[in-house]
Amino acid sequence: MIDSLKEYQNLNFEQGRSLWQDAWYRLNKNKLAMLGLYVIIFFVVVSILTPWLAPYGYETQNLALGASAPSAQHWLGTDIHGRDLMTRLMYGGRISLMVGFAATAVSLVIGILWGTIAGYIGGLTDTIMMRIVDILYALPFMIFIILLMVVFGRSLLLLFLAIGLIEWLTMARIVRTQVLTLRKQEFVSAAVVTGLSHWQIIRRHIIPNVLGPVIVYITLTIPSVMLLEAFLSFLGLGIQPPQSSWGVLISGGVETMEEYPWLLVFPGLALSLTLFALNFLGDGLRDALDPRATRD
Amino acid sequence: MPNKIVFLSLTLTLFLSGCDLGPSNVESGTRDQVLHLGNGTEPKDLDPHSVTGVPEHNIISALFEGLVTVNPKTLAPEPGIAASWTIDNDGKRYTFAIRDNAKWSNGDPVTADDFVWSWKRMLSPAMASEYAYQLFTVKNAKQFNHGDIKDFNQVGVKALDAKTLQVDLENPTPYFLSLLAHYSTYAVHPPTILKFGAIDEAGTLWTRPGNFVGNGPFVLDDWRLNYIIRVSKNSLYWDSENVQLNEIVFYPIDQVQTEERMFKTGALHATSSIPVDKIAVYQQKDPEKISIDPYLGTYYYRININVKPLDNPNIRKALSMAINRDLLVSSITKGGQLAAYTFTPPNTQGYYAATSPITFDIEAARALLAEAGFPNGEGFPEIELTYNTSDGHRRIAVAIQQMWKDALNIDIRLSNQDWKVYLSRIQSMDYSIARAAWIGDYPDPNTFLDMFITDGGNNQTGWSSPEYDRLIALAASQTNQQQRYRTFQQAEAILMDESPIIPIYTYTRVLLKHPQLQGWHPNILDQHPYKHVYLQEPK
Amino acid sequence: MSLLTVNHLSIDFTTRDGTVSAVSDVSFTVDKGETLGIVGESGSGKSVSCYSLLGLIPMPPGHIKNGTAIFDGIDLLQANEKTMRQIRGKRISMIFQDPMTSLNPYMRVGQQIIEPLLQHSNMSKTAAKEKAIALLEEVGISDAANRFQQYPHEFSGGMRQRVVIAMALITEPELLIADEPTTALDVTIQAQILELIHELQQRRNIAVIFISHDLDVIKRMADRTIVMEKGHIVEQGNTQAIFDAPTQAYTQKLIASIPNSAKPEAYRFTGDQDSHFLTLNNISIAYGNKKNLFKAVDNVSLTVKQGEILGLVGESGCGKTSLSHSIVRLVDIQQGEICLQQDALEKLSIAELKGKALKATRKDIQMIFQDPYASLNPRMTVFNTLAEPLRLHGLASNAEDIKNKVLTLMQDVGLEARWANKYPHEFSGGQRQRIAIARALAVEPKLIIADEPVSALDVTIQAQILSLLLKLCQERQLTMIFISHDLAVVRYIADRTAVMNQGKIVEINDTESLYQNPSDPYTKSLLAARV
Amino acid sequence: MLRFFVGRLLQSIPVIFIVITATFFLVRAAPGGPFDAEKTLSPEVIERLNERYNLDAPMYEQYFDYLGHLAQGDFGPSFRYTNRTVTEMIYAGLPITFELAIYAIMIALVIGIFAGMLAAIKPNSAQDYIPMSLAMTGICMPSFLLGPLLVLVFGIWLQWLPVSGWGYSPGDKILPAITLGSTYAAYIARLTRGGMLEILSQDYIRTAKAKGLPMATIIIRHALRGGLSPVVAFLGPAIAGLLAGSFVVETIFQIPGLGRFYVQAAFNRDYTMILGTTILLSCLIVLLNMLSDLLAVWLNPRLALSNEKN
Repeated sequence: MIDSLKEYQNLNFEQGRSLWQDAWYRLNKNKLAMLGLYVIIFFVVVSILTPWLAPYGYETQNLALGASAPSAQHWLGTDIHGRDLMTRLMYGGRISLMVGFAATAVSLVIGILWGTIAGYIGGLTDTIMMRIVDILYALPFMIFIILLMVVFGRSLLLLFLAIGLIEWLTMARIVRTQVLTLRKQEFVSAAVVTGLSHWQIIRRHIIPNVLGPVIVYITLTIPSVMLLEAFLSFLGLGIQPPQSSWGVLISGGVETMEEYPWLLVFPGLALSLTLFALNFLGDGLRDALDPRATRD
Repeated sequence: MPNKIVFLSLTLTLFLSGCDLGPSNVESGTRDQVLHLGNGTEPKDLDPHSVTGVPEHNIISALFEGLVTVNPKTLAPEPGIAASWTIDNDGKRYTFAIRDNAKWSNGDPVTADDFVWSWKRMLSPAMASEYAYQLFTVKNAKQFNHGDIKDFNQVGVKALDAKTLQVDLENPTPYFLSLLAHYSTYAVHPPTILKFGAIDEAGTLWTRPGNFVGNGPFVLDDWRLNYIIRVSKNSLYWDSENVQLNEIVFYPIDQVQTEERMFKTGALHATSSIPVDKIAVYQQKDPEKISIDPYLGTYYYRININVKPLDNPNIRKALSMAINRDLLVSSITKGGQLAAYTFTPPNTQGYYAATSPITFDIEAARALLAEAGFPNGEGFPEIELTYNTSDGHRRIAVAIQQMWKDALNIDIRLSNQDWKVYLSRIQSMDYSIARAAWIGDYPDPNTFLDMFITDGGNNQTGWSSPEYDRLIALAASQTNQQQRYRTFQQAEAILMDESPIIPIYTYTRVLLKHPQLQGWHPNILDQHPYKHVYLQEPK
Repeated sequence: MSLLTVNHLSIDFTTRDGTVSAVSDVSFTVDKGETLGIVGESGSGKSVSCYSLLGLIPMPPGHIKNGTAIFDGIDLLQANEKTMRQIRGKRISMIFQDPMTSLNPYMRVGQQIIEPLLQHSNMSKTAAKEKAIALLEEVGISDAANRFQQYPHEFSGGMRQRVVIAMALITEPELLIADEPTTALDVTIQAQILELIHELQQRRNIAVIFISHDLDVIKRMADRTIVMEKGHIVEQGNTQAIFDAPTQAYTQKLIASIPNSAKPEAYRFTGDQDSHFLTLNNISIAYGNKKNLFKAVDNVSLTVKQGEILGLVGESGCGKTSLSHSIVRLVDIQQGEICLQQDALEKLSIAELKGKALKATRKDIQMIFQDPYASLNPRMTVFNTLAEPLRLHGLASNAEDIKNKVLTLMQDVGLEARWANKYPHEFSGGQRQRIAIARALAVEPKLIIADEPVSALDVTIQAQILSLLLKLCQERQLTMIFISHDLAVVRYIADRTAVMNQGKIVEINDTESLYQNPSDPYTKSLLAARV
Repeated sequence: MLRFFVGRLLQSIPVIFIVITATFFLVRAAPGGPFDAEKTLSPEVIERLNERYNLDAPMYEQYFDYLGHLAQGDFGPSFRYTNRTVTEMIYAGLPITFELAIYAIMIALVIGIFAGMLAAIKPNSAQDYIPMSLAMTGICMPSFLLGPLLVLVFGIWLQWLPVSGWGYSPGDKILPAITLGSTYAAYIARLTRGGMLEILSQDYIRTAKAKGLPMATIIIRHALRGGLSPVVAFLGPAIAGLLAGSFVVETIFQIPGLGRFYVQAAFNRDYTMILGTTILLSCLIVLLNMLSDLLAVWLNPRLALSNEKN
């Protein structure tokens, strides 16, 4: 035993393996998830490099040309204004990914905190917090957005906030139900006995254990957020032309899907690709974050 | 649980069954003379004195008829409820002889008093009729409507006897008869109105199926909110033997795509509009189904002249002249619209504007901009172009934004707004440049040009010119059409030279209609008196 | 000719880290009307081998390498699904360990009982119901006609197990496989159930395969016994013979590790007899609202001496857990006071502590929970689990220090240092309990409350943990309250023992004297119920 | 049991009250009034209209006035459709939207549960991946895309089904219902899979096997009821969501449902109509959540007991 102790201390490790290092290690073994990860990374890299990669300017028009099918000059064709679809897709990706991740992040933070606190404290606090969620659910969301816009003017930041403010509600509910079951677990009592403050317990023992379902929900949220952004743009809150986003491109493509199918197909593909990549990655992460999960 | 599943699947199969589509509306409709029309949005109401929009007009013109109606081809006034009329007192007195056989749909005769009563209703302040100004040409009508005169007898309309109506005008108004073809001047059935409320009470239940009484070729059968409005032939209509349609069904359809799909699958004989991108398709595949007609309307951009540097007319002109309107209509709007360099559409009842100072001339535009202190657009502030959310407006704005960028090297920020937000911003003059459109109420330049008199309700550019005001006022008093039109030309010249607005194109009416739809003649007001319309398989 | 003959049965399981052989080359026979006991510790393959007979092991990951199991001419391992369905529940039926989970909570017990009948015979529902009710009466469920309509959760543990038995017997099977049928039950109930099974078997002359980790139970029930370890049969033969003269080392070890002795002299309490280290005065704890108030602990008083191990014995629901939780402030007491002696003079009343003071005291009082599976955060490595309290109470100056302390702790409780980065699920039950103990010790507490620390463990492991606890207590002069339903265990470890029943302490005395001559009738019944 | 739901009802009263108040002021705060139109009205007309609808009164007065009418169950007149009351419009729209929602949820249930069960019975096989991938796409396929696609295929290319309407031509309810239901079908499929997988690993399933029951019986009689509890919990919010989110489908298919009224009202600043529909929807949400809880209790006998306890 002593020897093993010595030999162990020679191994270099600091605070011990964190859940995350460990998850990363396990994730690496999950091919599908890694594939998903690579796809996402690819999209992110492309959107970052877009200004250098894009073959045309996203606003450069060729009205005379108008909407043209994929060709040698325009691999993915052009839109009504004769703008290169590939270019617009790339620039659109920047916006969509940014909105998707940022807005989801907002909803994540609020949702987890709210849900955890409500679930952990329980009782009257829980009731009140959840009723507040109900109220927000019921408010006429469109009017709400329009007001936001009028009061704060138009900005991407506001867009993130607006979407986050809508999405966190469901998040909070999911988290809460999880926490309700978790806080009855013996290891939480054990933590209490050890003398951890409630906040420490929430941080170290509760939240790591709710991540699983939350991550799965996130992978569903990000794509729907990208589409929601399109609707907000419609209300005038979202991004403004000549800028574009996948959501906007898609909703535009729907209207001309008979005449110019490529205007729908390619943005659609981009979104579904992201969606599936995220989904695989999400399932992978969920398993990776659960040490017990048998990976299959 | 299991039986639950069974139950579910059963109900499902039940309502999935019966997928055999019977004869389409177009087929059955053509057989039974039932016209199915796409009609834009749900009408606010069917009271001729309280509504405004086009969809309302389409329905009301089936339910009522004015003293005068229009020729479906030329829009020239024709006898309606009034069999004939005389004009004397150098164009200031009209005397109408109402048909003996003009009846309300409940059998009551239509009398001159009905019109007096109806105009009183329409003009009475409490009614808050938005179209009241349509009768302001009538003596003292304006004063009465504004409450300066309480006694309606002082207003220039009276019934000489049951069937004779006499109208006195402030000025000789050449287009007065055209006004009488407008639904705001129609008569309503007093007893019916009074049965459901006071004379000047709007929004009562009298316009509901069953309650409704009208004097038009059709009567109201069925009205289902946001779904359909059905009217059927009115046998008591004075000219009913010439009415060939048995029914008209109006569909309020919010989405143009939906409307087009319904048309394509034979649910509609005609649509109220068409998705821009479908135009080319129809023109190629089945041109007989698409009709593109000139329309008395102008698509233009308003400029808020209180915003620097737009207070400088040269800059406004520069902006206007940098727009390649021909390219715009050919590759964006695609509906055969005409590039517009003046505000009044060409050939408005024979009126043509004088040659406009505005042309498509990038060089001149650059020069003007430089002159104004922004050579090659340098230092030009980023100004905002506001439009209400709509694919069409967006496309045009995007194109123009780029044209200005290319031609003048100035940056425009686009800002689309929800319809109501857009309106409130226009009205509070909280904009720099804003998309706008104007559809003429009656075929006369006045309906366009009197907009821009100082503080005109629809001016909303902050622009004002005493000379312009004077000319418009002058025109109103002129009886000679030539003189009058010349006055208008001078006025419009001023308008275009100052360019508080950027006319972009003259509307066309683009819609889909099946060849079965006969007697539906194109005209610039897009009015189609239904008694001339009939359905027949094309030869 | 025996009813069931199993030959060279071998079963593998494919897991993430390769194939493990769960059962290898197991052969045995069961004759009509006899009881075959299979004893072994968790992972010995005793259950797997029997489940395989009914094709109840999930395949994959499991698969049967070879072997035959001839039941009345049919090879159960080869037979197709259809034939198996004819046998399952009709000719061979099973009783499972946990009666709560093995009954469908969404279904009335009646339906569940008659299900096999309807499945295997064309008996009418009403007839089946009559038969079921009669059977329920027979297994000792009064008012069966009404109980028939109830849901499992409306039954107590023992009653549930009776239902399960009825369900197994209703088709009058020839062979009954009972997998740890009494492990989840209280002693007194256990006795009754075992008695019941015995009777029924006699009456109906059915063969029984009785699987258990509890040697006493096997000893009492089985005619012949098989001892299994790691998938192999270690020893088999006449039960009496095996228990009297075990030939194999493993069997001997098993038998040896049954706690049946008094507390070892070496560890007996030698401290100050009249110290009042922890005093509970008239503690009452109640749950629920005004309307239906449930008194879990009813006016209990007792004192714990510095350095002693106090046993707290009682059956489930007697309030022993509530009581212990109140001491660590997991539940609040409605009345009474809990005093912990700081030094000669100062006492502090735990129930009133708040904030910092409370946190400080938590350091002095630690708890070891019953279920080593639930009491460890599945997402924390051993290292982090142990480091957390150290950091929290500032017991280590720096990372290096923490590391050493953690490793020493692990050493003390007999965990290998190289496991520091493993997660709880990677350990066996015993090892987990060691982790839990290490966590409790980490903050160098004065008092440890151990709530059923060994009841979830195998005998041999149990023995190890018990001696570990004794050792640690002595080394560190710990005071401990040891809670258990198992009297043998308490007898082995406790200096004094308190017996709790329905929220009251019915008797408290030196452990031995309490065992030799119990005064309270309840204590007597408990002792009597021992197998 | 009963006390539990009475409690919930009491809780919902303040919720709805706050919703009313917030909405009342929100809509009035939003720019653009109900009467703004392309052609600007003369100030006289505006004045008259404001008088007619009591919009010239001070805000708090309007508020209490509205509450007063509300107390008598009067939602007031519509500001846009001058001869209609909000009550009347809701009465016209709600049944249709509700019918649509019911069909949609039925489709969602049938497809979702079936797919979910397939996946759960053979996890990590083609039988699992295919339906689940479909579910994924279903979840993220927005109805404004799915609707037109379905119409294009079944309405225009194959000419099997009408492209619009509600109860006018046979089968015109199918496409809308599918469009609306698909997303929820996808969610339900995932929930069912999860629930079933958990239940199938339970001991009592093993017991059922040991009784010699065939797999089908085990699934249907033993697993389904427990496996569906997550679905049931989802049902209440789902239907509420359907009602609120039906407007896209109603617009695409030209259905005179409440969802369309609701959004039009928001666009038209039809104050009373927005309020009316919002109130109605919030009540429905509360109600449906309670119903789904009830259903959950009915499905799970243990809950019933625990509720009586506390």
